[in-house]
Amino acid sequence: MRLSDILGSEVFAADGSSLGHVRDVRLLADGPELGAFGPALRVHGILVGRGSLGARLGLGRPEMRGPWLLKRVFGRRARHLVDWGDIASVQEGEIRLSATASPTSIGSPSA
Amino acid sequence: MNDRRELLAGLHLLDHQILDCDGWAAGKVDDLELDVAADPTTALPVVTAILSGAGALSRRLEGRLGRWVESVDERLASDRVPSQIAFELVSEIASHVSVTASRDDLETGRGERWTRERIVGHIPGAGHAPE
Amino acid sequence: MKRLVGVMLGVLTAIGGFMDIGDIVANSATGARFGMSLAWAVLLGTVGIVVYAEMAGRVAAVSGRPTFDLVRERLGARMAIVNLAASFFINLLTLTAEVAGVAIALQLATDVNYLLWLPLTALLVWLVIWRVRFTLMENVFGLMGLAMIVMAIAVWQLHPDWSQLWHGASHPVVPSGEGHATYFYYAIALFGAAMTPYEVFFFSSGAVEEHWTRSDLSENRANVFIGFPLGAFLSLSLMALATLVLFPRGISVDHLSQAALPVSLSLGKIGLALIIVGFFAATFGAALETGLSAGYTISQYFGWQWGKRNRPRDASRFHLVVLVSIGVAMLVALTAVDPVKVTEYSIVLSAAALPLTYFPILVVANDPDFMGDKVNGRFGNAIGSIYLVILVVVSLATIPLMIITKAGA
Amino acid sequence: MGSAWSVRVAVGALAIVAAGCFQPVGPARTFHDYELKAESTAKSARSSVETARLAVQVATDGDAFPPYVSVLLAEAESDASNSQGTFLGIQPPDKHSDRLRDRLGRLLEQTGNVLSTLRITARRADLQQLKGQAARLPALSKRLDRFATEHE
Repeated sequence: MRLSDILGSEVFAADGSSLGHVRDVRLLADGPELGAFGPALRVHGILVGRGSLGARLGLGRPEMRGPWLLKRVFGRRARHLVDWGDIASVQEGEIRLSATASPTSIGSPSA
Repeated sequence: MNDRRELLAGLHLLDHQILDCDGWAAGKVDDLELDVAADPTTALPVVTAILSGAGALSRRLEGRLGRWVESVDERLASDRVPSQIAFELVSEIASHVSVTASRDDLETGRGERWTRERIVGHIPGAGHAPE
Repeated sequence: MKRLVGVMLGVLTAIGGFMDIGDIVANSATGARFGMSLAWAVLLGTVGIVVYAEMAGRVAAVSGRPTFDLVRERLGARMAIVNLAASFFINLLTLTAEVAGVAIALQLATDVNYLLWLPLTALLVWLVIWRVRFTLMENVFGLMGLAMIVMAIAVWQLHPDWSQLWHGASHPVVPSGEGHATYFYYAIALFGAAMTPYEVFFFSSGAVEEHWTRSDLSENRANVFIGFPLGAFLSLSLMALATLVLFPRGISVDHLSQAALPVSLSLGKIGLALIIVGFFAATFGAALETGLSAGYTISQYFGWQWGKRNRPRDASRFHLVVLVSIGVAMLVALTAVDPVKVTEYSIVLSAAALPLTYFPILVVANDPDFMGDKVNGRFGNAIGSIYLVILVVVSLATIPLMIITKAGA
Repeated sequence: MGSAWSVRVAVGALAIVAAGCFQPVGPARTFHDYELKAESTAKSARSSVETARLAVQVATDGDAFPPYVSVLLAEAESDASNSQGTFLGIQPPDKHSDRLRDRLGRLLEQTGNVLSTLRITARRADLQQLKGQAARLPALSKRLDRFATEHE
């Protein structure tokens, strides 16, 4: 599987309702040792939301203090963090969550 | 080694510049290879390689343009498509992604090598820095 | 002298940006048609390019990342390739016009048809990129371009009614007999010429080629604050000359030769010689700028080794792109397309693509991951944001205006 | 946001632009249309005449090099002949327009003749003769200007 198979996919809850699209993928360096790199990066979760370019531009991060206008327009952050374990299937641009999934709400945009 | 324990793949890795052990530019992080079965204990996918070059890029461009680029790359390539850099070789993830190998030893270096050996290297003056 | 040499990157960038063949003719044509009533468009564009070139230069100095690298990283592969296609196409159009422009400057000095000069000029442009060190290139063409200051002297020698010139510039009205659409079409052409994207591609890449670091930030500011206003000053001088000499005679400017007429009238042979040298340097500088930018944009998008600070064989794909671009530009120019028309279209088309280039610069200049404590201040962000809005409006208005006015006819 | 979509928009825009600006002069359907085109032709012919006038002035005052003057005059001549060709190529819509065409046609003809004589003399760098031949320019310019004003 490639990262691009996940990014941009539409995410559906078990009841079929859409949560939005995958905006980014959360990695943690806690996997098996990989040569000079150290502990391998593992996929722990996906950030899901309806915002468009925002996540990609990094404008929603709190350390970005400006510009105000761009943060207003593009600063919308992804809404939910979904643990990888809550994903039931990944295929053809669609990700389905398991019935027990409980996406963490990330909160409203910070301006 | 990377500075942070936590990274966002899209923001901190994708489309970033790759530098080789001598500081030469060696392509962009066009995609990442994820191995779902590498870590059976937790079933979390492991990032095993950086994909770089036209073959990897084409999938992300989608549409007709993407398919065209992919088919051209497959025809031109003599080895594995798309070209990869194993994650073992990554030494640092900052604003650049640094690797420990030389660009000439990487699969991703074949385009640069080809252009140098077939075309640019034959033009007089190619071997001297401008004066 | 040392200080002067230190700002040559800015000077060359600005002269190549403000005074390329299309801009020379456009500025002169505007003066001949609208008097000084469009001076505001030049000033508006100048403030914009100063703000954004400073950001692009600062980002390049602090993080070592040139503009198109950021475009790719922040807009992503897909949006960036649209920008790349547009920028590269516009760049190639401009390069075509400039290669022809250098040849036309040579024609003015020799009366030998410019088509015969074309192969030689293309070869010269390529040789300079292939063999001449970046700083040397910058100093030679930047200093030669300064010969155009003769235009300001020519204005002064004509003993104009300064208050009338100033009034024309400070109280802009659309002259009778000209439509509003045409007036704003020319305003966009002047604004777009001041903010052509290849200026930031070239300037930021040049900063990396010259190994700028955090300690060169004052040099960055000096380059920006001296270079671009100088370009604007030359633009306005050219416009004033046309207002004083060509406007009252009902001359409409279509050729480089006509733009030089007021200087010849005012200062005689010495002035004429200097302005032809200046035209040569400016078009040559713009050819270098666009030729290199062709290589910079493509290489930075794909992450290839780029730049002329190393042996060409070590950046072979970059040099191949430059070589092929110059070759194609020469072949297109040989079909005798009117280089003035080509740049006019390329300026207006590039106005439509402006936001895609400047937006990522503004975003990254705010990112502490790249910039540390050198992120934009509030003031810079305020102006940057205002300009982004202007750029979006301009880019939306450009193509409709081009159609309504039949490209300013 | 897709690239295919954006590329399609860009290609469409370019096509419209190309169609909009590379069509040189449209047909004239009414006398008014025709008159507008006559006016702009007269203006551009006058611009060529004035350019030539200024070129001869700087040449005879010793303010310009012969190759430069020669380029100026050659361009003035070819501009004038282009606009003459374009104008004469437009179908006049009525009898009234025919008279306009005759009048401007004669003026353009004279302009073309004077400008080509000047170009030939300039190539030979004969300043005295250049000055004599240029003596017809001011009157020609005035007539073209009057024509343009009358048909504004």
